[in-house]
Amino acid sequence: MTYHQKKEVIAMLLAGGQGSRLGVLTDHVAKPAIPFGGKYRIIDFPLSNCVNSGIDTIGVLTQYQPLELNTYIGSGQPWDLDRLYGGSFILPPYVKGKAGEWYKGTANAIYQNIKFIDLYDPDYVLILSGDHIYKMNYNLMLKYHKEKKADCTIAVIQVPWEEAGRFGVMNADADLRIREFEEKPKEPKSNLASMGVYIFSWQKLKEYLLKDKEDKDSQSDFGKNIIPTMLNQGEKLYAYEFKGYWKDVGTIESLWEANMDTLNQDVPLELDDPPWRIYSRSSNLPPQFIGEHAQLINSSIADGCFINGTVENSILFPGVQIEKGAVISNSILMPGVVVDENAVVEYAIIANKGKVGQGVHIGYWKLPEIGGKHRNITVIGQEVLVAAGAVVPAGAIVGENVIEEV
Amino acid sequence: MTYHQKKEVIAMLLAGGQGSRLGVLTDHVAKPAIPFGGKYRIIDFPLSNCVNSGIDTIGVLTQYQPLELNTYIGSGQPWDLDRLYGGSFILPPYVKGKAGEWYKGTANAIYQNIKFIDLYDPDYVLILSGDHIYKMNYNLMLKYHKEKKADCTIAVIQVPWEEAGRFGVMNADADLRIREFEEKPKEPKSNLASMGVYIFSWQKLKEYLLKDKEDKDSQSDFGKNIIPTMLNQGEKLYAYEFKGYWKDVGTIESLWEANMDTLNQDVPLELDDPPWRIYSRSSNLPPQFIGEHAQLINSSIADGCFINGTVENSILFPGVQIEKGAVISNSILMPGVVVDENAVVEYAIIANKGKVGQGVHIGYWKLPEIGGKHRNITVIGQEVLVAAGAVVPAGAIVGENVIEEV
Amino acid sequence: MNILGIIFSYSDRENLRELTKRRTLASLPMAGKFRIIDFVVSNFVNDGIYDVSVIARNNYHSLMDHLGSGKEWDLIRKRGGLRVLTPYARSDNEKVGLYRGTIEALASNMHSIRRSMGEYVILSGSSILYSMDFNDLVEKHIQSNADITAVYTRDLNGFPTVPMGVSILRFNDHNRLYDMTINMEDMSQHGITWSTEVFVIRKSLLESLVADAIAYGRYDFLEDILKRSVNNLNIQGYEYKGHLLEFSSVAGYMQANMNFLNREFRGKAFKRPIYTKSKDSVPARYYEGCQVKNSIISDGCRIEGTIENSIISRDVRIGKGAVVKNSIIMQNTEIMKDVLLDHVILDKDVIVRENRRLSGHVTYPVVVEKASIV
Amino acid sequence: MNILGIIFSYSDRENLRELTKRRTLASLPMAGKFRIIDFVVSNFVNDGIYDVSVIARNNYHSLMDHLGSGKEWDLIRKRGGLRVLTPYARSDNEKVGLYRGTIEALASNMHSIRRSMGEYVILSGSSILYSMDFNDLVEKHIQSNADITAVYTRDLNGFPTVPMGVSILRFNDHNRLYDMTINMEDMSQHGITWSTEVFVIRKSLLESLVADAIAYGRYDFLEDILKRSVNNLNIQGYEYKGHLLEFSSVAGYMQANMNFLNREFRGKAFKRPIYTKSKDSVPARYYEGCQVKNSIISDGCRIEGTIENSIISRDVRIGKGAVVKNSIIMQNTEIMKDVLLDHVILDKDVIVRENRRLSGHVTYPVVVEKASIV
Repeated sequence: MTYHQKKEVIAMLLAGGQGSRLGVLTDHVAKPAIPFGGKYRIIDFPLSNCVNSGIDTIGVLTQYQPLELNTYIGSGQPWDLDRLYGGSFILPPYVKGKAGEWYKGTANAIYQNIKFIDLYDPDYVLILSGDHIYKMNYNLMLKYHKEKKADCTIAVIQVPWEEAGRFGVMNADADLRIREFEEKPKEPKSNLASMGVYIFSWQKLKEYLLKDKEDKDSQSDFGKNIIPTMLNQGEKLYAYEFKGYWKDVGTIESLWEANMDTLNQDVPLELDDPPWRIYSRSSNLPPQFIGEHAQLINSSIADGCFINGTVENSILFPGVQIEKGAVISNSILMPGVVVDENAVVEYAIIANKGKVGQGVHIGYWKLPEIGGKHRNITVIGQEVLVAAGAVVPAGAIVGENVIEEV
Repeated sequence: MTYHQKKEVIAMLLAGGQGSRLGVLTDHVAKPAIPFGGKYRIIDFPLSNCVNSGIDTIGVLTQYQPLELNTYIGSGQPWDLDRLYGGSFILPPYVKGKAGEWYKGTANAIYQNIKFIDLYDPDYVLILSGDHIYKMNYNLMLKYHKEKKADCTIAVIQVPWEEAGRFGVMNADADLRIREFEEKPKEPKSNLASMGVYIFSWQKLKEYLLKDKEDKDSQSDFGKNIIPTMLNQGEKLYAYEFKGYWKDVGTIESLWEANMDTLNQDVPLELDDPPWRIYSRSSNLPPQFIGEHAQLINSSIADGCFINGTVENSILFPGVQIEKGAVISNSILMPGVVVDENAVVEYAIIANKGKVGQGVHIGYWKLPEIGGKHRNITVIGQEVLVAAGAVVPAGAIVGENVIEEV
Repeated sequence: MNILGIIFSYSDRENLRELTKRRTLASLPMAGKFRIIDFVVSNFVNDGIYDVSVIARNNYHSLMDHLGSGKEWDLIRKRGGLRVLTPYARSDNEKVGLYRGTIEALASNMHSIRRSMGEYVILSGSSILYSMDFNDLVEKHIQSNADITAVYTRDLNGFPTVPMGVSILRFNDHNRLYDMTINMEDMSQHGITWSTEVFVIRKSLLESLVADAIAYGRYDFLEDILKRSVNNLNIQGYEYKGHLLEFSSVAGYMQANMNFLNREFRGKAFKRPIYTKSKDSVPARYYEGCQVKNSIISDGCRIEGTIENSIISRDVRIGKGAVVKNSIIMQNTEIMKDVLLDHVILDKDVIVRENRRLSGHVTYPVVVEKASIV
Repeated sequence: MNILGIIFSYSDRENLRELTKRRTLASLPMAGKFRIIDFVVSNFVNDGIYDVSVIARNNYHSLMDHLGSGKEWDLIRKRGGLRVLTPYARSDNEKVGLYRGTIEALASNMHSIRRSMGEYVILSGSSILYSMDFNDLVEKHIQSNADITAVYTRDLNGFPTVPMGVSILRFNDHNRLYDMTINMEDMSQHGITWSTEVFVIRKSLLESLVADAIAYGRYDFLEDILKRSVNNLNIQGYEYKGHLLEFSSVAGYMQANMNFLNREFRGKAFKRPIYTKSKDSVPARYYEGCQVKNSIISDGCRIEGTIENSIISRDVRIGKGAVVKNSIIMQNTEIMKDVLLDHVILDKDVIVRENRRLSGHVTYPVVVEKASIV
């Protein structure tokens, strides 16, 4: 005898991407592991959404630099995902028979884990990705999927028409049944963009995954292959409109913006939201200390920081140290960054354990910011040292130690 | 600020091998996940040895069919390896930069995880494999390694001279310093066989791993490359003689033997040994029930079994069901196997959830066993059904459903 | 739906002699490797209720040891999880002991109950075991607009008589409770509906009923809330039709265990997993010459003798020539050579030396106290 | 080396007024997000001692809530781990309350202590905080062939006077204890050696000393074991040279907290991690117009006002125009607009309404009880 626990729905989180548009930020970690919002990482959002939506079984598909992500997720306990049945599972590519196969496309990654999914015999599978910031109740979407008796439901959000061309766009009828799906169309016929959140009826998805595997020309991608094929075959695909904050943080600029959004009370992305908490693994650091010479304006500062300079419109992750006379503005300082005396950091993202020497100027820009546009974001990579006195101009992407002006 | 916890020694467990000599038993699972001894899996032995030796940080290198192994290890809690600092970590191959790299040899697998090891800044690294059954205090070996001021210490065991040629053999001087290492020599000069358990001083190992990476001809294997190179370079390698039960379970015959050894009170492999417990993940099944018609002789039976037939010199894993009139002898029945009425199973290994129909005869052999030799072991693969009335002759390896005599 | 489970780990109507001298009822071993509490808690967990409070009164160390962090019942949770609520002194010169009744027990732990996110509460005792669909129960509770739903069973449900001390519940045609009495005789007639000690109530209502009762110096949930409120509150019945086990006496406890020797009963009882503390025991070992029939054997046992119609817990050793019949043998017991036991309950850590004979009767099993040497 | 840590979560010599009215000493908040027990338990865990028992007496619910399963201190272990030992009634008509002294507390929990694999026991109080190398301590204990090792500090160690109620220990030239007295005056002279309430003893010796003392009706470890045994037992001293914090009074508690505003002190105190219950709070938010100087701020705070020389715990809101100086503000407190607080301790869940002013003195801080509304 054996016990078997069926799950109505399980989630598969695609966390294998490198996120190459994030440059030096993903040199050492996969995109979903990038710190966000002062104490979180990007992956905390889909994980917390799942748990808050009552979905307790999540396969996390990893491939690129998974060490930090795996260690971060660990047993899943911070997200209450350390369960007897279900919980979080890291699913790397593996060798089967004689040879191994890397995950080639999003759909191929799911294909290779059919066996895992079948363990839970789910009716529905929720497909998520690890590069969006949003709070969403997937359970409502599942309800909609069931009501519509859909084969696949795609979460969509209205985007400005001029940006629609950057997304996968749905052309749906009045009932929201999807008639056409265009990946990054030049002339979008709709401004309903795919959020990269799909619910499939599992048996249907499995059928299409198996078919897709036979198609040698397929890139095995949901947006490019699976969904267009399903539409062609007349399957029932519905759009589910999400009305809330949602942001793809796949670029330096959008990552910076989404972080800044957490400081803006007009943006509907409240992190301090007990009924819909975003969980994360805590740092075990003591509380922050604010020194004699600190000046704090509209900023978010985490445990373990030591602040003795000026911090404005900035987000400081755990263990950041700002010495006397230093000025940080409109910047994101990831865990363990040290900024020495009299340094200036403006419009910058400094990755973990970056060191900014005395009197350094990061994000230097001679012209005034005009017309709501800000200077380009400067990025300093993980553990990079910017030596005393150096000047790093706005927009520079610094992956190696700097000893003088870039 | 960040906290960092140095570990004196961490273990790296090579669990990626397919174990192709185990035939159908490894069709669906990696070798270390194969059930052993009534409720364990092979990997329980090195994991429990580590924990009992006070080693609490273990990287488990997986590559082949890791799903079941990963799920089995989970958070590491059954082995008390769910720790804040350290614990158990699954380390699959991954993509770095543009391309991924599979683990090519044992040393290459360690090479690809240098970053992981360096996180713990260990003085020593213990290299283990997942295909041996033994109880060993690695801490004593580490003490020896330190006393000898060795660069590498290799655990060895005396094997019968006639078998020495099947192992990696050490030729050591009186002080046990290794002078020569021969992999499967035709004419062994020693009967000290390598147990596949190494302790390296980490800085030294790292140096040789980096060198080995440069060598295009290397197979990146400890036995074939790293150790011979270190010997050539005059490094200090010592043999550490282990005196206890040790068995490589890489073949059907040796796996069967090692299981049978747990039923033999003359063999020094006591599993019921509280100070040196072998931990495993429990099954959550109710206790076994022994019915009216059961006859039990020298057997080991696990939770969740229902026994109403005869069981002799056999090992029954959790949830096995033996109906009335069935006779099981000298066999290993893995979790969830069902044997119907009046079936006979002799000298067989039946993998998980195998089904043996009414009146089936498995391991059929017309001649009497003579001279201490037993008939060949029959293997029935996972979830294979042997339909009522079928006869499976001794030595058959059955991977697919059988509807009549093989 | 957010549901809080509250389990009373003790019962005022039990007389289990030496068995509950050093442990509370709910931590009594059951069916070999389990304890009573395992069945109750697993029923909640299997129905997706992960917010469970266990109210302990005295003698609760074995219960707390057993439940530990709740890990094995999947009850380490950020929201909800397992709590064992024990009586405690608030100030330096207060003494605590028995609660004066179920209501006082609830009132003393109201600070914790209040904090739960549960909207509904399922109350359960520990002296009657069931296997119930709690989701259906709560759904029916809501549909019927009941203030309280009382679960009952009808007739004898496999028992020779209605167990002593249980509450006889009487419902009118609208399935509404109108009377409640305590059963004090060996009733065996038809048409009786009696309480399984499981109730559903909205948490906010429970809070106010408990506060009221305490204010009036009333302490017993059944007498002082249920019975007094039949006119004011809509107390609906919900019939439980499955198997029941009951153990307010030693004979009843033995009988309850013996039910597990029945294949059909076992099939139902273990249809869903019953969680318990894991022990890292080795599989049971059967040696040459042993004879085992119609018995439950737990892991860690080493058996050389004869066992019939018995329930054997973990890590029990039974020597050559020993015969154990119709008995319950608890954990870590050693039965030496040529011992004969019939209708005996051996508590934990007992040693029975060679050649000893003990025999009781089905109506009065011999009980050997924990850690005794016979 | 197997070591068992035993921590007394309460102290008989404390007078912390409202602060310990509803909680035991060890669960008092400290340094913002921590509680006293966090420092003591973390010292054990950081020294590789994963077998820790906390003895509770009364008012321990907040302590148990805080420690939970021990997960956050890395103390869910198959061997050892964290146990909170509470007094409990064994039989139906027993009442329990205060232990009559440390020895009775140990005796009542001996069943659990005996089961530990620890060979040596480190006993610790909760009213003196230290940061000690326990491995060195036990090594010295073994090397010196001591029966008991008593940890002491010398002179004032940063305090204005030797704290009231601590034990003055007197050692001879061989570092052996020959006398012990309780400090009852404001001593400030040199050459005084006083107890940090940390002791090492072989577990088997502790067991027999406790059993003996109980047999003779003796209840206090210091008076009845230590002092009485100076001739029979080799009680060695071990000098602790690091910083100490002590809190037997409200002023002392305030002073202890204020130490954490010193960068050097903080550096030492947090050289190794101090574990605590994790809370899923958001990072602290500082709004336009806030002024914060020389203060500790915990996560979840929302600050619009002015803070100086203060310790602010988690989830505190400080409104526009409010000024908080030289104060300790505990968790989940709301300080509204234009409030002025100076030398105040606000307990948890307090609300201070607009424009209120409270000010105490460094020798007598104002304490506002938990959940008050000012």
